[in-house]
Amino acid sequence: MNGFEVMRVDNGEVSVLRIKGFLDAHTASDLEREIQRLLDQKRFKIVVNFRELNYISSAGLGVFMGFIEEVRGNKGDIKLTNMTPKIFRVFDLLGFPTLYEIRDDEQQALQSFNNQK
Amino acid sequence: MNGFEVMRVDNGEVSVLRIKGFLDAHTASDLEREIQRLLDQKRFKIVVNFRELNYISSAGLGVFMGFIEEVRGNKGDIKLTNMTPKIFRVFDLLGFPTLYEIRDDEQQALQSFNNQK
Amino acid sequence: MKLAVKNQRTKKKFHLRIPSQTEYLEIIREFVSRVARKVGFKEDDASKIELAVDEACTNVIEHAYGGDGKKMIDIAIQVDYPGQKMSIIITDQGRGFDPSKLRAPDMKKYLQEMRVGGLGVYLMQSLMDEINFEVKPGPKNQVKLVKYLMNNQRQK
Amino acid sequence: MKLAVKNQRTKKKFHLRIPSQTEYLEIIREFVSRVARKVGFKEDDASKIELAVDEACTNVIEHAYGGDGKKMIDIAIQVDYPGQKMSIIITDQGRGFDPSKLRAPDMKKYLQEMRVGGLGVYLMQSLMDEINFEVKPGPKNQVKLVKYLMNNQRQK
Ligand SMILES: Nc1ncnc2c1ncn2[C@@H]1O[C@H](COP(=O)(O)OP(=O)(O)O)[C@@H](O)[C@H]1O
Ligand SMILES: Nc1ncnc2c1ncn2[C@@H]1O[C@H](COP(=O)(O)OP(=O)(O)O)[C@@H](O)[C@H]1O
Repeated sequence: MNGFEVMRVDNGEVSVLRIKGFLDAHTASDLEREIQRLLDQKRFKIVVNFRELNYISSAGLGVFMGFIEEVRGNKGDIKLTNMTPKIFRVFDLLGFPTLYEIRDDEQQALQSFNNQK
Repeated sequence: MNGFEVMRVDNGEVSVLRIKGFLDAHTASDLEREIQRLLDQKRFKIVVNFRELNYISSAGLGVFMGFIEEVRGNKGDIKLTNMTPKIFRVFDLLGFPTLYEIRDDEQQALQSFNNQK
Repeated sequence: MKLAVKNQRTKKKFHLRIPSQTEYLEIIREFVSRVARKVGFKEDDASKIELAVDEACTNVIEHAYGGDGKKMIDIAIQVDYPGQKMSIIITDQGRGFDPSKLRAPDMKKYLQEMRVGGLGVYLMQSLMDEINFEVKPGPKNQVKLVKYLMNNQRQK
Repeated sequence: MKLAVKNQRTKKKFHLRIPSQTEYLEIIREFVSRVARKVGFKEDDASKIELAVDEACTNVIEHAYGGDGKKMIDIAIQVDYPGQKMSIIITDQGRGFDPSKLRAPDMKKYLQEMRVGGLGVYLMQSLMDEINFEVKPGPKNQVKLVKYLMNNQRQK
């Protein structure tokens, strides 16, 4: 109903959040809550799958900025996958690809977490 | 681009118009033109398939009213098929089912034309 | 008709002004049905409101302004929360008409005669809970369409 | 800012007023991107305009009105045909700010510091061809966003 949904799938140490719909100033808090829940459970290895996301504004980008320090401070990371070109452009305009690891799909992101061990 | 499309498929004496998108005061003339073309070619046995139509206003209904007399005066008919419940409701509100033959699918409408011969 | 900027807790207001051209009916419909769904109408009622507003705007484009696309259509929506209703007021400053002469066509007669047109007002009346025409000095012509949120059970 | 009712042949105007609440951003975006596509922008540019307007409206909701959903956002669109441009003026009567202090953040520094927020204005500047802030007596705060129709080749 809200136009935004998060589905969480845990895969060993890594948690995948599949996000869907639009991520704007109205729905950003839904994603925030979901990530906060992961941190509360000491799960710091996070993959966010953008495949079904069709819109993001700076309020959505702000969610990742808000958590990245804490996550990395706990030897975790937030890796982003399956961005459509439209979504990627917004990240790219802001230079975010230098700050976040962006992968083609979940498999690649999971592998990259495993290689780090 | 216009939000409305008509595809014509001739089947013996009967012409089927498959309409798609929305039929309102802006697009009604597109359908009008297509039906006028049939009449110019002396094709009076017409099936209109609504399967991919997702909206109709009274301007769209008016198109059928505008041709039905001429068509029937020439031993033809306009039969309507594959209406979604939403579209059917508009016809029904206006009592159109007493005036037009509404069939489930093209096959039924074609058969009913053939049975008339 | 100007909407006040300040809003009471019990009301929500939306206002759209758009050129009087049929190509924008699509945008009007999308806007109105989205607002209707946002404020709580089910898909089914939202699509009735959408159609009624289309009919009113089509009349403005064709009858009030006679196809002059430089004119504007004015659509004001008010949602009243305790009363649980959505009112849509469509205003034009066009040619005007005598609302007292507007009445539902006799559909049976209508169908027998197979006339073209004259269905818009009948549809608006069938789809909405209330409809009211007003001709104000200005000249301003208004159609007010009202739908109640709570009567999803009712027949109309 | 009032839009005149009469329209010149060379201009098209659209006007939306909607409550200052994030839940309506969706409706604003849909409206603006549909108008943009109708007047001739390609999907790609329409989605840039949509995002820039979202950012401006989000700022009104959060900064100008500080979350007071009883206030209204005012969005006026003008399309100039000989100039082939679309201008969107977003007006609020809220808290106000000093536009001269608004400038693009140094993105490199920004990213190093991993700050939250401050991206909206930078995005608007990157996505549009012109952006202009104005604080008018009233008080009225306006952001004007402009996009040209003919420069689909340009890089921004
Ligand atoms: N906004 C308006 N301005 C002027 N005349 C109007 C307006 N709305 C309705 N009318 C008049 O009411 C009549 C009935 O309208 P309607 O039922 O929608 O049928 P139609 O538009 O097919 O004639 C119109 O023919 C017109 O004379
Ligand atoms: N309409 C407005 N009213 C008041 N302040 C505004 C407005 N628009 C922008 N601002 C100010 O400009 C700043 C920068 O905005 P922006 O780049 O969108 O980042 P953010 O909204 O994340 O702070 C805001 O923090 C706010 O102080």
